[in-house]
Amino acid sequence: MTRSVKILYFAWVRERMGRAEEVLAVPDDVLTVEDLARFLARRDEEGAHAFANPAIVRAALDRRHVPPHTPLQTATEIAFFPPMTGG
Amino acid sequence: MTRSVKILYFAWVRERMGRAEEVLAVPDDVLTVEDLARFLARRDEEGAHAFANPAIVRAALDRRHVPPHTPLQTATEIAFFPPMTGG
Amino acid sequence: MRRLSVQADPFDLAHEIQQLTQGRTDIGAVVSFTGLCRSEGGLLEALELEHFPGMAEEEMGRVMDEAEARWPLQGLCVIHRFGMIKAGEQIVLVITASAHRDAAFQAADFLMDYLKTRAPFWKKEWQQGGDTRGWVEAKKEDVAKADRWRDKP
Amino acid sequence: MRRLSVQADPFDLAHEIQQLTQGRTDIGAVVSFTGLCRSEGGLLEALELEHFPGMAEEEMGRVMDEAEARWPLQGLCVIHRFGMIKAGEQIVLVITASAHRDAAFQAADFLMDYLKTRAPFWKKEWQQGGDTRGWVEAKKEDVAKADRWRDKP
Repeated sequence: MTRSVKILYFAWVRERMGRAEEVLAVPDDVLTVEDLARFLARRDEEGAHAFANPAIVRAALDRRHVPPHTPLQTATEIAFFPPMTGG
Repeated sequence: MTRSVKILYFAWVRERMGRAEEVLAVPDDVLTVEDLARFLARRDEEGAHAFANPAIVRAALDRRHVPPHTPLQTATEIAFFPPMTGG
Repeated sequence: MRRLSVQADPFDLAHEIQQLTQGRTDIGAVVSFTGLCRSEGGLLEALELEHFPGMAEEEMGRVMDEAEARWPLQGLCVIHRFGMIKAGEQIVLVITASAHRDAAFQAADFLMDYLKTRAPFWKKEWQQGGDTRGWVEAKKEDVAKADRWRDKP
Repeated sequence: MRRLSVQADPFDLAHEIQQLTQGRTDIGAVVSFTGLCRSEGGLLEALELEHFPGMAEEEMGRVMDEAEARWPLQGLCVIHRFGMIKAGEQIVLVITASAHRDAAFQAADFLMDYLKTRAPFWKKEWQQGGDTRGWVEAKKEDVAKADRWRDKP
């Protein structure tokens, strides 16, 4: 059974992806945040550009910062964005 | 030749001295700030009370903080007061 | 008393301080930090602040929880603006109120360090004339500054 | 821009910040510290602030010189009140403006530490009912805090 997640993009990740959000049917072999980033990087040119340096892209799972190895598990929303520059 | 200095007192030093200021003819053997404090402590009851613990009383010579061993030299105004508690 | 806001409009520092302190006699120290948009010597016309609505408020709330757990605070306020912010205008406000000045100073410093590295906001630079210079890069010093607090009690 | 005042009247933080920042686009950070009179759980009605007129202004000026020599500041303001100050009312204001937040935070912290130990002001405590509890004693911590800055670059 495939599960869907909502993916949000911000700042230059959003610009490179050419979209602010999408709903994705998560492939079976995508278990962690970094699995998903790798999948998106391979999917198309936009993904390749946005995730060219995956070490730089940050992620939040259900609105909480998480490290790349975090399992997606039951999360319903994942966001990808550059290091924050607010304040 | 005796020299006069203006002496100012603040906070509890003022209250114990019973006055805010005075002009004093400096005795010949009073050369430093601590000499003057010792002289005042010996002069009367008020001085004995104000300078009971001379290590606590602070001094300013012509409006600058000075340590006790500072020579009076040509200073025209000396102030005695407790440690500061502003801010 | 605690206030948190993510908003497009400017804020009013005096009003916010009054809200925290009014009618109280247990506050001895109020520290405020206001972050302003610099023109970088006339190069910049404005900063565009993008944020992650929802997460921005939640993350700021978590940072405020942490400040309250570390220092005895009688009040704190964090306001972060988003949208187009012209040079000279306000970006962010932090206010801390405490009985003693050390707690107020340290908590404000901490809140700013943590907001910089954890609150989901991103700055894009706009030049005079309407061209963009792209997104501001995160500074290593900012991460180092935030890390300072990790080993403190 | 630099402002120093020893006054009986209350001050207006918003106005003072505006004076420092108005029309400028080179300031990135403004830190303010406001010191207020605490009632100590209802014990205190007011503090009476005595000062050494003339020396107070001169010494505050010297402390401000030192802050300006240590940090790149675009503006600073120090206001200290004297006279009878009721619980909940303002006593002291420090504002620092700089391109970067570290300089603004550190300079404000420094100014407060130095004012506490060097500016010639003394506090007398007045109770509800009109009796005095005498003069506030200087705290050893305040001297230690001011000494922290001595070995810093």
